[in-house]
Formats: sequence, structure tokens, C-alpha cells
Amino acid sequence: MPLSEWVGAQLPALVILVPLTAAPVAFLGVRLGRPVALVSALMSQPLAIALALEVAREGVLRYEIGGWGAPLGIDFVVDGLAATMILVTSVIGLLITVYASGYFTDQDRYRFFWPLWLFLWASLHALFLSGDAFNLYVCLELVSMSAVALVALTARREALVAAMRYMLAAILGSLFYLLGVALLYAAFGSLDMATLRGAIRPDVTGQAAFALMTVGLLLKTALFPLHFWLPPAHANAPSPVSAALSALVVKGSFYILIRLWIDVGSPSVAPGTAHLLGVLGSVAIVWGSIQALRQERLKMLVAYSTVAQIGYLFLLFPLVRAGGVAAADAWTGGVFHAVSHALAKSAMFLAAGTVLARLGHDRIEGVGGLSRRAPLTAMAFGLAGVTMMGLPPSGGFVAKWQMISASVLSGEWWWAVVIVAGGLLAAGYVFRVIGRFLGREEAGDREADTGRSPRTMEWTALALALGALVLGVAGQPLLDLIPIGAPALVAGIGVTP
Amino acid sequence: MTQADLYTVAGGVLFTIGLYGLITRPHLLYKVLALNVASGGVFMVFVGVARRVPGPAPDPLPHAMVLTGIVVTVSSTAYALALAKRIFTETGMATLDSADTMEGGEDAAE
Amino acid sequence: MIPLSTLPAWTAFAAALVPLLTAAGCALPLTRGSAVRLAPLAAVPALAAAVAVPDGSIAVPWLASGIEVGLDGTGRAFLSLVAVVWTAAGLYAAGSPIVDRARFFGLFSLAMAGNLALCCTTDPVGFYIFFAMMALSTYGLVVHGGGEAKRRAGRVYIAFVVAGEALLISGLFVIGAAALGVGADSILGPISTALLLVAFGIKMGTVGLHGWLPIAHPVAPTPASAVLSGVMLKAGTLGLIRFLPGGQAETIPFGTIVIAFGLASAFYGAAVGVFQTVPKTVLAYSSVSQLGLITVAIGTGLAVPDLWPAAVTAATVYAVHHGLAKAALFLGTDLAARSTRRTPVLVALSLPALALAGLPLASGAVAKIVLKEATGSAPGAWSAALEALLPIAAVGTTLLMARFLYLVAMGPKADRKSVPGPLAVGAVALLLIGVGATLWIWPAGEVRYAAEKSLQAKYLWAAFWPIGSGIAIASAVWAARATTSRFAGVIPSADVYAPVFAWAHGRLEERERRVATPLPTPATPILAPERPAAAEPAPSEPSLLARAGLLESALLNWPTAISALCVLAVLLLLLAA
Amino acid sequence: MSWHTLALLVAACTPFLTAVAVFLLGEHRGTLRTATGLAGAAATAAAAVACAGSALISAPGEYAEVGFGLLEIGFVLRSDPLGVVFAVVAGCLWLVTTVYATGYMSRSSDRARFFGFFSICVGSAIGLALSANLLTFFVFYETLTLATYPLVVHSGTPAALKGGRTYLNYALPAGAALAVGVIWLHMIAGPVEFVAGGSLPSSLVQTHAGSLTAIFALLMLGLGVKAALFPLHGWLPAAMVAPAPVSALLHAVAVVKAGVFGIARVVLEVYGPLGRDLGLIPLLAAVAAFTIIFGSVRALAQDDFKKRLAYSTVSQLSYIVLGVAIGGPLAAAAAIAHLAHHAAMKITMFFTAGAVAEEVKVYRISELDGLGRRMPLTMGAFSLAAIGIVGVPPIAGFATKWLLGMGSIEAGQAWVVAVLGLSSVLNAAYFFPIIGRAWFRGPKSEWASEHGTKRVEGDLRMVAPLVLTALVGLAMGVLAGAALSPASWAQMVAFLEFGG
Amino acid sequence: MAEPELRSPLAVRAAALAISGGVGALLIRALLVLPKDEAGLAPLVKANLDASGVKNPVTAVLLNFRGYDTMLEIAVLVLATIGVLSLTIAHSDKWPTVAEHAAPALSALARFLAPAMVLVSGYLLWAGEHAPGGAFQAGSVLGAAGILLALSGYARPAGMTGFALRAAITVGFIVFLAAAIGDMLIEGALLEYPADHAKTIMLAIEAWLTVSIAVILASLFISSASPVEELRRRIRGGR
Repeated sequence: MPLSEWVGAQLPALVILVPLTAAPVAFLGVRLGRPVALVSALMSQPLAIALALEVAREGVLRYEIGGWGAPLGIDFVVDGLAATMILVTSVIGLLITVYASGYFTDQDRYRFFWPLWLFLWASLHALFLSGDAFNLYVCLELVSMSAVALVALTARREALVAAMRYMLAAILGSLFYLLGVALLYAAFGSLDMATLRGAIRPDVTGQAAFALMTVGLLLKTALFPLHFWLPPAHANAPSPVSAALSALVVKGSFYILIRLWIDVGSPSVAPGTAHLLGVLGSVAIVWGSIQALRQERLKMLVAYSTVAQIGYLFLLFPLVRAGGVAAADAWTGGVFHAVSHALAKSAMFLAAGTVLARLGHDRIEGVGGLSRRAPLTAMAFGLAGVTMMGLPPSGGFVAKWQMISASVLSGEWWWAVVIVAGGLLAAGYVFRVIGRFLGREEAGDREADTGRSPRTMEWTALALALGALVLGVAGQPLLDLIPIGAPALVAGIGVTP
Repeated sequence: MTQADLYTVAGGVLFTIGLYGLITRPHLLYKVLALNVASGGVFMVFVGVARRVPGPAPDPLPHAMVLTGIVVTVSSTAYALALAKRIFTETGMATLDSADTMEGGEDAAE
Repeated sequence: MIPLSTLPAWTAFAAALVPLLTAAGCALPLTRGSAVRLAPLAAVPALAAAVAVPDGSIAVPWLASGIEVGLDGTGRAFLSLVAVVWTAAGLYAAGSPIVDRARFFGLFSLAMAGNLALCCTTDPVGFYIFFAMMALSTYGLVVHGGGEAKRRAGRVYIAFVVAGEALLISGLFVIGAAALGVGADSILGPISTALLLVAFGIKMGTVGLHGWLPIAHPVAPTPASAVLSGVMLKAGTLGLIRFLPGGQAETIPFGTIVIAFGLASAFYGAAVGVFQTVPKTVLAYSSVSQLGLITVAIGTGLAVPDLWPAAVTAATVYAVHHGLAKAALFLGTDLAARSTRRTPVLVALSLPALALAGLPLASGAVAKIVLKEATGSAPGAWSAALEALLPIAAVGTTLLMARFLYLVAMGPKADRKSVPGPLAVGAVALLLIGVGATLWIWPAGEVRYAAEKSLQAKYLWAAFWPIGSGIAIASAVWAARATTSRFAGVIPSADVYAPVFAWAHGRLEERERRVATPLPTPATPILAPERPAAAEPAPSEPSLLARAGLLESALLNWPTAISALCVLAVLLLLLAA
Repeated sequence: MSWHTLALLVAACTPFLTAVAVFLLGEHRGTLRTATGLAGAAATAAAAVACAGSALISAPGEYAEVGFGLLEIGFVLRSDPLGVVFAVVAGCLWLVTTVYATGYMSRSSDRARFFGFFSICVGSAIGLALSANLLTFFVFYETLTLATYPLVVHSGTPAALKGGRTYLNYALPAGAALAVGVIWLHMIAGPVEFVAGGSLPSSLVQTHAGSLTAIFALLMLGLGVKAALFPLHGWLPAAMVAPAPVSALLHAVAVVKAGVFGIARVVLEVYGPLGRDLGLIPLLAAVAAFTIIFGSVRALAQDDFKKRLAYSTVSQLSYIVLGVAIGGPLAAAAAIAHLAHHAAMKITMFFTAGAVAEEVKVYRISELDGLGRRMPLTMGAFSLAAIGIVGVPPIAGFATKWLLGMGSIEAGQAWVVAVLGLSSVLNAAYFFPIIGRAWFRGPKSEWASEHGTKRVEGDLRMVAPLVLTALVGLAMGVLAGAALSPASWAQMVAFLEFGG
Repeated sequence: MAEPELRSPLAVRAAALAISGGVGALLIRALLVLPKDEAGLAPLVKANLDASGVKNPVTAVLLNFRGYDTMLEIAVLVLATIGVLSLTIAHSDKWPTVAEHAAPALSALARFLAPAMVLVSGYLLWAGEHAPGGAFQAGSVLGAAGILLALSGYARPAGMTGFALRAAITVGFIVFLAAAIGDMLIEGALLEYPADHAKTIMLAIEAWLTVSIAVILASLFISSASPVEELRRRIRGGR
């Protein structure tokens, strides 16, 4: 069998195996961490692209692990959504890797960053590809474990306590999820999502299973009011980690949530919940933004911005219920938002990391005039802010366009009001920082500046921010990819609201 | 109430107890233990589920899942304990209030 | 006899624009010297064109919003008058001690170009362009030399100009639109007519709209006053002739109103003018009065549409007559003031002065006959009324002129340093010849007829008795000067407008003082520094944001957070059930 | 690729590429950066003119297009006759402003940032001019909003930041309103192209009258902020903290015109006859008329040079809105022509304000006394532009006014004439005193004692552009009737809009 | 040094009781109505047991049908170990001392017990093929032996922080991974064991996993441990 054909057939496995193999290697060799991670990152890139192209060409792919096939074995399922998430993860992962290679000055002390990060990366890929409810639990644990370990990496007391908070929340969330899996299996006799889709019934057990899994995943996604662990964890982690957490990790649990709700369980399971999630999402948008407005630390502000932006994702749940074009718009819009937010938020955290690296602090008060000294970083933050605000040209805008479309079409216009208000609030906190960047230097600001910002750091942040912008004008291929294999409910054709 | 139900209900109770302990116990060790109790509850539910199949042999799948779950729990418990220990070493306290996580700011890039 | 050539229609227009060259020349440092010297003669090509270019017009679509240029009888008459008066004034200015000559002649040329060119355009846009050019550059002439008084006068002048322009353009829109075949609305026509009457009325100093005239004339340098009063006011006359829908029945309702205003102006100007104490102010009031007579002619044409051509002729002839005479008087005022021997000047000045009153053999007599020919057919009682009132107006004119000559004679002693040179004397002489000769060589039939008529005894008498009466009254007033001199100056120079102007000046100057309080300049100012405002209200809130922060820390508290989780779980489980 | 599409691409992309190059060259490679900026501006101007040529020789409906798919609507640029007016204005004035800014900013810091964002702003303006549909327009519109902010706060002073905040407080909610309007309209009517004469099918009036009205209100709210319609104008005077080139090109031409241009697009090429059928246009006209008067009255009260100019802009922009809202071909022609006319005149005035501030540190009108003798070219150019704005012939402003006046009569809206008259008087009332002070009063300010009254114009790079733009403004008026003049072009466009 | 309160105030406890009780009640309510007749995947497992290569259905599920789960589970374990190491020896580069002195009685016991535990571990590993048992059980016992040796002061792990430790921690996972990749190359799918060698491969994986799990569990314990003597002092001295 020619290599290319073999690779083509093994793509879903390979995208996981590359970082998963790299992780122990990076652990084994003390000095190998950085090069191995870079090689792995560079290999992931073409694999992810190939996978996306394959899905675009062939439609949904299934890969039977161990040759057993679901429901006995575990299948990888690659639809448009999964391929999109893999693609985004590999792009952001590459840039974070490059950034981190310049960020950690004491490579020896932080040598465990690399295996942990590679494990995180691999587990995200595994999570996105998994088609099995229990396997998703294991993936979730892998993600949480590596994420927590990365947060605690600096062993600063704030980071340790934040990691602890995160750890407890993550374990609790997993337990709720696992309890739901138990009920699901007890009720429907399968763990394979595709099989479950056919078997699901809105009976007490099924609904309880969904409720429990949802609670667990909400906690892991940090939807208001369960966001208590997120700001400290994201703000006190090393910046490349913060970027990965905000951009990718919270999306992991959200991903499972939409798989469960929209892919497996039709909204006929617990219709009231959809609106509850929508309302909580709306509150999150407003509350997170307001909190971001009052933060004094840059990374804390960015973290609260994540709390707010997560809220948008949850508007998906009430909006897809309308069916038809509205549902299709909501689906692509929601996922597109996740994607563009991932790019922009990682850019923001990486930019904040550069600020920290230069100034030794990230107090917003003290960043005056930084756009003179670190223009690329200021630019990266600003451009990422465009996506946060949902203004064109940015992926955030395209996403909001779709979501507002959906809310207008479905007649539930109040979600549109929330979306618009959220954009304005986001402008409030984004410009609070940008204004400082562009403003005057306070006495002593310049002296405090170490001037340390390697090109790898500045440019990676900028590249991510630009990526979020490019999505705004050239996002159509992705918009076409996302709905491939989407559940009939949101496919947009032949479904009456 | 069958034997299986006894397991599942006991699992539910254990889970509830764990939840209660997690809320009320400030000490990190207790919190980790509370989570252990709760996961024990979840595993009990699995065991109960495994027992419900007709025939003498239990369903092996929940058992396998419990085993996987145990390893995962052991891993996370070990890490959580190490973390709690480290917090204690750094702050002299082992609670979530040991440091103001909203302040701080330095990180690994210095 | 005319035309003398077969030049195309646009040449007249082009000739009228020659002063633009000298204007530009005055602005550029290199050419400044020669431009200043050539500026007085800049109107000569236009004068030549007025003589040489045949009737006819041509569209110039690319210029501005598309205009039409050319000459007709009326235009030719006005162009000639304008060219002569500007030349005379220019020559006089060249012989006068005027400061900042480059600027003066630059603005002078610009106004001249406007004034000349507006005679050569036959459409609303073209006319408006040059009307505005003339009026606005004249501002610079009015305030030339600077100083508080001139600034105030300039302010009054520009205010009236701007208001006039705004009304004028509003009226012209309708005419322009009508030319395109749109908006030929019944209501817009009369409105447009009214707007034009008011707009040109301002220019012509019709009573009620005359406030600027006695203010602007005295302060301007004499050559500027001469052209202002002599020809620029006539631009209003030309505008009325060009753009009023003359000869159409719709104008009838306006006729009597216009006649009434004309008459009122004629008497009001005379009545107020005699109380003035500055010769140029007296002349300004005389202009109000004289243009009132022209207005009467126009009004007659409006009231009797059939008479419109006659009225136009009358207005034109009278305008030419008055333009030459008034310009001569203005220049003469200055000449007298500067001359060490004043008597010859006074004698010379009495020619145009009496010409204005209708002295036989001079232009005034002919003009008045043409006027009477037109007004004689005024409707209803107006004919008789005018027959009776016009001679009385002439009495008034005579009195005004007497007052003027008296004031000139009594003026302060001349300064030896500024004795007028030959250019100045020649300029006045040129105008005097014009006053004497123009209407005798006027080619049009009606004028020739009137000129011959003026020599008949009946008309000689009709011309003489008002002058005689006027002189008699003047003599009586002079005889009783111990009593009458107390009345000199009891009416301020802007009469009813005086308090309005005083108030407006006060307000504006007060504001200026307030604004001009110097403020410290900030280190890197982009905008001017803010005026010190009232102190910002001190932040007195535990702000909303702070409260949100308190609530958030409660949410972040572990027991609360996990409890929230449990509540959410309960909610979801219940919602599911 | 034909030269038509090539021109389109070059015109829209060059400013952005220039921006990237300028950012990359950075603060220290000044000469190369300046050269890049000039080359980019020149290429853009040439391409914009080429676009105009393309629009001229293409048959209606067959204009050059280039774009790609986005959100089922497409991101499409097109050189149609209306769009190229704005594109050419923005492109050509950018070239002039670049020269000016090189002089103005010669002693300033952060020039790379300044010129970079400047290029982005111009690119956005040209992009939105050439947008073929509402989505593309909106994308560029918001880009413009954002790229302007760093320029407004350029100096970084607290006052500048405050001005920037005010700007955002207006611009961002407006963008949100516009976004909702655009999306909603797409929901109702599908992809909204710009088509001469209006693209919405008239059948919508029966089915969606209420929605269309609400959408129109949202769109006007969104566009009205940039167009500085009362009561959405407050940001414009506040934004005057920006450096002079910004005020000149952006706050007199690119940004504010983006708003009025958008209104023109929406009223003429989206709603078309529906605007009248739904009774929306008269209201817009009333608001515009009020703004004209309001802006002028406010301008009277300003002593700050740039703020007076800003309020004048508020007033003048509404001429364009009013022209569009009158609903007749001549009035629309006036509006379109005024896009160019006002641009040339107002940019001159802002250039002047900047040159005066740089040269003699004078920021207030009350300090301008006698400046005509000190800087005769500068103040001469200013005077020409100012009387042009007042509407004195034969300068450009008159050409607008004439078309507008006749257009209002043509459309049976003669009341507009009264507005025009009153506005002219007010314009004169706030501009003539400036001219009067500069030329007819003696110097009394500090600069007189420092430098004497000797004639010293500013930097040639500043004087030449402002003289040029003043002359262009004059030429636009003097040659208004000539072929290809803005006024003639505008009449051609209006002819297309109203189908003869 | 202020020790934290061990219990929350009464109000908090009451509220916590109420809401966790609420969750529990609803949970139990759902658990009580679980469908009774759901056979799940048990029949499927039974049907495919022969093909799996092992006789114990649980082992078949763990290592074959759902071997991927197990591979990731080992990854979690390795990951947690790396995490713990990053918190402990990454910052000091040496192990904490578990016991400073060899306690005579304890070390004698350890010497006796440890070989037995190794034996038991081997049995558990082997038994997993057909009865309850397997790598994790075996590894736990082995790891316990290591901890016992450390606590008794008999063995000090101080030197073992380098490559050997890391290799021991990861070897099980790496073997698992190698098997998975090998299967991809040979059979065409991840973890699709060649039918003839399934049992051998699984046994090999389990054997190496046992080693890794033992080392992991022992080092998890030791890396966070405080010296026994200090604990003893603290207990004697009271709090």
C-alpha cells in the first residue's frame, strides 16, 4: 500500500498519535522537549489540513479502532465540526508551541511544559474525534489533568491555588458527566453516540442522564454562574497555557455538549433546558463583560472576556430549536464563533504574555505607551479585540452575523439584542486596554520595560489575531466545512420550524 | 428493590455525601476525599448497572469502565494531593483561600 | 452705427474679464508693480467691446453650471457706463495717496471684473457669479485702510450683501428651474419675483433696505465710493431688468407696491439726507433718493406690462445719468477736500449736482423726460400723482445737492501733501464730460427724442422751477442758519437703522472680547485648550462596577459556587422531568 | 484579468498593502517609509481614476466586478459610477494628504503607526466606495471605524483619549445598529446588491412595510453617526483632537463621507422608490435640513479653529443627505457632486488649520488677526475654500447649491430653498469673520512679536497641497459644466439612478 | 500558623445539606426507574470474546474492544505523574527523604514481604487473562512493595530522578503506543491486533504496564511524602 494512501486511511488516528507519541518522548529526553514539540506541531498541521480536505471531499469519516466497530469498539467520527476543531487546534497549537519556545527563559525549570502541552494537544484531538460517550470521559480527564498541571507549572502560590480550584471543579464536572454516562448506558445500552442517536428516548432516565452530563460539562465550560474557577486559572497560568486553555480547552467540553444535545439527543429531550442555557449564556455575556471592565490586570481582563464569550456559544441551544435555515445559521454561527474566538483569544493571551515578559507585571495601569515599544503586540491585541467585539472584518463578525440571522429568522429577536449588547460591552473592555497602549507613558513605565520580546512571541500573537481577521473575509471554506455531517435538525433543508 | 437497585441507590447516596463534603469542608484534603467518596458513588452506580443484565454473569462493560475510572481517579487524586501538599508548603495553609488568586501577576517568562 | 465689428458674442465677456488679470497680477509678487499700474485701465477693453461687439449671445456650457454670455441694448448701456466709471475711478485712485496699493488695486480689479462681466451675461447663473464677485470684493474696498469705524461699516455692508445674495439665489433658483422646464409652479413665480425685488432692493438701497448705504459709502476710499454708488448700485437695476418677468400679466400686483417704495425712497432719501453732516453721507442718501426714481420706473413697467420696454429704457437712461453724475460728485468731494483752491472744484461739481436735479442741457433733464414718458402711463391715479410728485422730488434733490455743496465748501482745509495730480483731475473731468454729453450722443431713438424735447420751453420750465424753488429754500435755510444749523445731524447717518447697528456691534464686540481672553497654551496642543469649566463633580458613588465586583466575589466563593452548581443540577433535572 | 478588474483590485488593495509595508518599515526607516507611502497613494489614486474610466466606458449593469463568496452574499467590489466618485475623491486626496502629512508630522513621533492606520482608513473608504453589496460595504465601514481610533488618539494625551472615547461611544453603537439593520434586511430581501434605482422589489412594501421601516431607521442610525446627522454628530467636534491630516482627510472626507455615501447607497440604490412609498424620505430630509441649520448655528459659537470647521462639516454633510432625501435627479446630482466639492474645500480648510497651528501655534479664531500677511498663500487658499463653502460662485460650493436648489424645485420641495438661503447666511456668518480677521485686521497675537509680520509660509509640503486643493475646489466650480467634472459626473449618475 | 477551620458554619452546612440533598433525591429518583430489561453490550461482548484472544470478558473489553480507552487511561496516569513531578522534583531535582534512618523491625518485615509481593503481582498479571486481575492490580501490589521499602528506610530512591525513572514511568505507555502503531502498520487500524498474536501482544503490554504502574504509584507517593521521623515528631508533639 503506498504511503500516501496509508496516511490517507489513517488520518484520524495519526492526528492523535503524532502529539501523543511526542509527549512521552519529550518527557524522556530532558532537552528534547522543545524540538520534539516543534516537530510534532509542524507535522500536525498538514495532517489536520488533509483531514479537513478529506472531510470536505468525502463527507463524514468513521474510523474503527481495533477493527471492532461501534458499539462494541470505539469509533473515531470525523464530520465537519470535528475536522474544523482539529484544524483550529493544530493551527493554534503550532503558534503556541512557537511562542512557548521563546517564552520560557528557564527551559530547564519548565522542562515539563513540553510533555504536558503535547499531552493536552493530543487529548484535545482525541476528544474532538471520539464518537464514544465513555471515551469522551477519558479524553475530558486527559484534557483536565494536563490543563491543571500546566496551570500549576510555575508553582507560584496564586497559580497553585487557582490550579487546585480548577482541579476540584474539573473532577466534579467529570463525575457528573460519568454519572450521566452510567445512566445513558443503563437506559439505552450503548456508549456509541451514533447508536445512541437512534435509541434515545425522552424518558426519565434519558433526561436525567442528559441533565447530569450537561451540568458536568457546563461546569467544565465555565458557563455563568459556574465560571468561578476560570478567571484565576486562566489568568495565573503561564501565558501560552492561558492561551491554550481559553482558546481550546473550554471548547472541548462545549464540543461534547453540542454533540450530546444536537447530534445525539434531539431537542425533544428537555426542551426547557435549551432556553435555560440560552438565558445563562446571555447573562454570561453581560456579566463577564462587566467583570472584564473592572479588572486591573490584563490577563484577568482577558480571562473574564472568555467568560463572556463562552456565553455566545450557548445561544446556540435555543436558536437551533427553530429548525430550518435558522438552525443551520445558528449551528454554523455558533461553531464559527468558537473558532474565531479561539484564534483571537489565544492572540490576546499571547500578547498579554509578551506584556508580562517585558514589564514583569500586567497591570493595565502600567502599560501606557506600549504600542510605541511593542507595536506588534499592541496590534495583535487590538486586532484580536476586533473579533471579540464582533466587528468586521473578523471571524467574530461572521459568527454574529449568522447568529443574529438565526435569531431574526426564528423570531426570537431578544437573543440578537444580547449579541449586539455583548459586542458593545466587549468594545468597552478592549478599548480600555488599547487606549492605554496608545496613551502616554507614565513616569517609570519605560524604565520597567526589559525590552524582552522575541520575534517568535510578537509574531505568533499577531499571526493568530490576523487569522481571526482573515476568517472574517475569507471564512467561506470553513463555513462550508462546518455543516458537513451536521445533524438533520440543522442541515437546513426540508426541516420546518 | 432489587440488589442492583441497592447498589445504584447507595451510589447515589455516596455521591450526595461527597457533594456535601465538597461544599462544606474547607480543608483541601477533605475536599479531595469528598471527591473520592463521590467517585466511589459513581462507580457503585456502574456496578449496579452491570448487575441488571439477565443471566448470572454481570455485564463486563461497566466493570471495565469502573476499572478505567478508578485509574483515572487514582491519577487525579494523586495529583490533587500533591497540589494540596505544595499549597501547604507554600502558604502554610491548605484551603482555597490560601492565596488571592485574583491578584498576583508574575509568571514564567521573567 | 453700432456694431462696429463682427466680433463673436463671447469677446465682450472676455474683455470684461480682463481685470481678473490685473487682480491676479496684484496678488503675485513678481507682477505686482505693473499690475498696479495697469489696473486703472483694465476696463478699457470692456469699453471697447461695448462699442464694438454686436448684439447676440452664446452659451458657455462648460463654465460654472453653464452660463450664457453676450450683449443686448441694455447690457451694452450698462457695460459702457460701468467701464467709464471704473476707468475714471481707477485713474483717480492712481492719482490718490492710497495705502497698500497692491491689495487695493487687486480687490478693485476683482470688483471691476465682476461688475463688467455681469453686464455681459444673460442668464441667472452667470449674472449671479459676477454679482457676487463684485459685491464681496467690494468689502475689501470698504474696509480698506483698516480701523474700527471701517470694520463696523464693513460688517454692516457684508451683512446686507450676504442677506441679499441669499435672497437673490433663492429667487434665481426658480428662474433657473423654469429654464429647465421644471417647477413652473404658479406659487413659486410670484415668490421668486418678490425675492428678486427684495434682493435687488437691498443693492439699490430702496427705503427700508437701505441701511448699509449711508454707512458704507463714507468710509470707503473715495474711488471705491464712486464706483459703489455710481455703478454697483446699478447692478441691482440691471438685475431687475434682466430677471423680473417683465411684460407679463403676473407682475401687475407688484407694480403699485414697487412704485410706492420707489417714491418713498425718493423722498425719504432727500428728507433724511439734508440732516447729514458728512458730504459723502449726503451723497449716499441722494443715491437712495435717485435710485428710488429708477424703482418708480421699474414699478410702472411692472404695473403696466405693455410699458415694460419703455420702463426699461427709462431705468437704463436714468441709471446711466445718475451713475456718471454721482461718480463725479464722489470723486469731486475728495478732489475738493484735497485742493488748496476749492472754488473751481465747487463750480465744476455744481454741474453734476444740478444735473441730478434735472438741469437742462445736462443728462438729468433728458433722463427725467424719458422717465416721465414712462411714468406718464402709470395706472389709475398713479399717473397724476407721479406727475405732481416727481418735480417735488427734484426740489428735494436740489436741496440735497445744496446741502452737499455747502458741506464740501465748509470742509476742513486741504492738506498740502496730497494735492491732486493730473490723473485725479482728469478722471473727474472725464465724468463731467460724460454727464454733459452722454445723453446727447446716445444712439437710441427714445433718448434722442427726449433730448430734443428737453430743449422745448415747456420742458425747460418744468426743469427749472424745481431747481429754482430748491435753491430758494436752500438760501432761506442758509439765511436762517443760526436756527437751522441746530438741526444738522439730528438724524444719525443710518437713520432708523442706527440703534439696530449699535446694538449688533455692541453684542459682537463684547463677544469678541470675551473670546479673546488669552489662555495658556498647553505643551503639545492639538486643539486649543479647554476653557476652565466648572470642576468635575467628585465621584461620589460606590460605582456600579464596584458593586458588580462585590457580587462577583460572592459568586467566586467556593460554597456558593458549588451550591450554584447543585441548584443548576436540580433545575436541569426538574426541567428534564 | 482585464484592466478593469485590475484597477479595481489595485485601488482597493494598495492602501492595505501600503499599510502593511509602512508598519513593517517601522519608525526609523523614514525615507523609505515616506517613499512607500507616496508610491502607494499614487498607485491608488491612479487606480481609482482608472476605475472611473472603467465605469465610464462600461454599459450599466456590466461594470467590472471582483470578489469571492462570503455568507451566501459575497464579498464583491465593483466600479460603478456612483462608487468611483467617492473612490476617486478619497484616492486622490489621499495622495495630497500624504504629502501634507509628511510635512505636518515631520517633527512628530509614531509616524509609522500614523501612516499605517491612515492607509487603512483610506483603503476602507475606497473599499466601501467600491462595494457592490451591503455586506461588503459594512465590512469596510466598520474597518474604517476601528482604524480611525488610533489616529484620533494619536497624541496619547488624556484629552486625545477622551476624544477617542467619545468617538467610540458614538461609532460603535452605530455600527451595531447598522449590523442589525443589514442582517435583518438580508433576512427579508436576500442578498442586497446596490443597483441604480433601488434593489428591493416593490412587492416587499405590502408584506414587510413595518420591518422595512424599522430597518431603514437602523441603517440611518448606523450611517447617520458617521454622516454626523443631528443628534448623532457629537463625536465629530470631539474627534478634532486628532492631528490635522486626520481631521482633513478623515473627518472631512473619508470617514464622514462614508456615512453620507452609505446613506446615498441605501436611499438611492437599495430602497429606491420604496423609500418614498413608505414615507421615510421626507423624515430624513427634515433631519438633514435641521442638521444643516443646527451645525451652522453651533459653528458660530466656536472659537476653536478646528471645531468651527468641524461644525461646518456637520452642516455641510447634511447637504448631501438632504440632496439624496429630496428624491429627484437634480438634487441627487447635487448630493453626489457635493461629495467631491465639499471634500476639496474642507480639506483645504483643515490643511490650513493644521499649517497655522504648526507654523505660528495659533489654534483659535480670535488669534488669527493679520495672518493673511504672514501666510498669504495659506490664508488665501483658506479664503477661497471658505467662500466656496458659503456658496459663492464660481467656486465648487455654488455648483452644489445651484443643483440642489433647482433639484428641490424640480422635486416639488421648494422649502429646501429657504434652508439653503438661511444656511448660506449662517455659513457666511461663521466663515467671513475668519477671512476678515486674517486679511483686514492687524496682527495682535504672539506670533507677530516672535516672527514679525514678515511673510513666512509654512513647510512647502504643507503649503503646496493646500494651495492645490483650493485650486481644485475652484476648478470644480468654474468648470462644473464641463464634461467629467464632478457636477457633470454626478448628473450622469443621477440620470442612471432615476432612469432618465 | 493558623490551621483552617475544619468545618463550615452551621448555616452553610444546612444550606449545603439542602441542596446536595436535592440533587441526591432527584438522582436517586432517576436511578430507581432504570430500565430493567436493557441487556447493554454484554451479548455483543460474549459473542466476540473468542475473537479477542483472552477469556476474561473484562480484560477483553479493557485491552481489546476498548483498548483505546485503556491506552488513554494510562496516558492520564503518566500525565498525573508528570504533573506531580513538575510540582515536586522539577523545582528541587531530588526526591524528598521518606525515612532518614532504617527502622530495624520495619526493614526486616519489608525484606520479608517484598519478594512475596513481587510474586503476587506476577500472579495477578497472569490471572488477568481469564479471571479478575491484570496489570493495574499487579502494578498496585508491586508499587506497594516499593512504598514499603521506602517507608522502612530500606531503600532510598534519592538517585533515581533521571532518565531511568522517566523511562520506567513511560515504558508501559510507550509499549502500548508502539503496539497500537504497529497494528496500524500491519492490520490497518489502530489497536487492531493480528488475530494470532492478540494474546501475546496483550500480555506484553500488560507486563510492561505493570512495571510502569508500580513505579508510577511508588513515585507518586514518595515525591509528596514528608519524612517519617518528622511525622512521628508531629504526632507525638500534638498539634
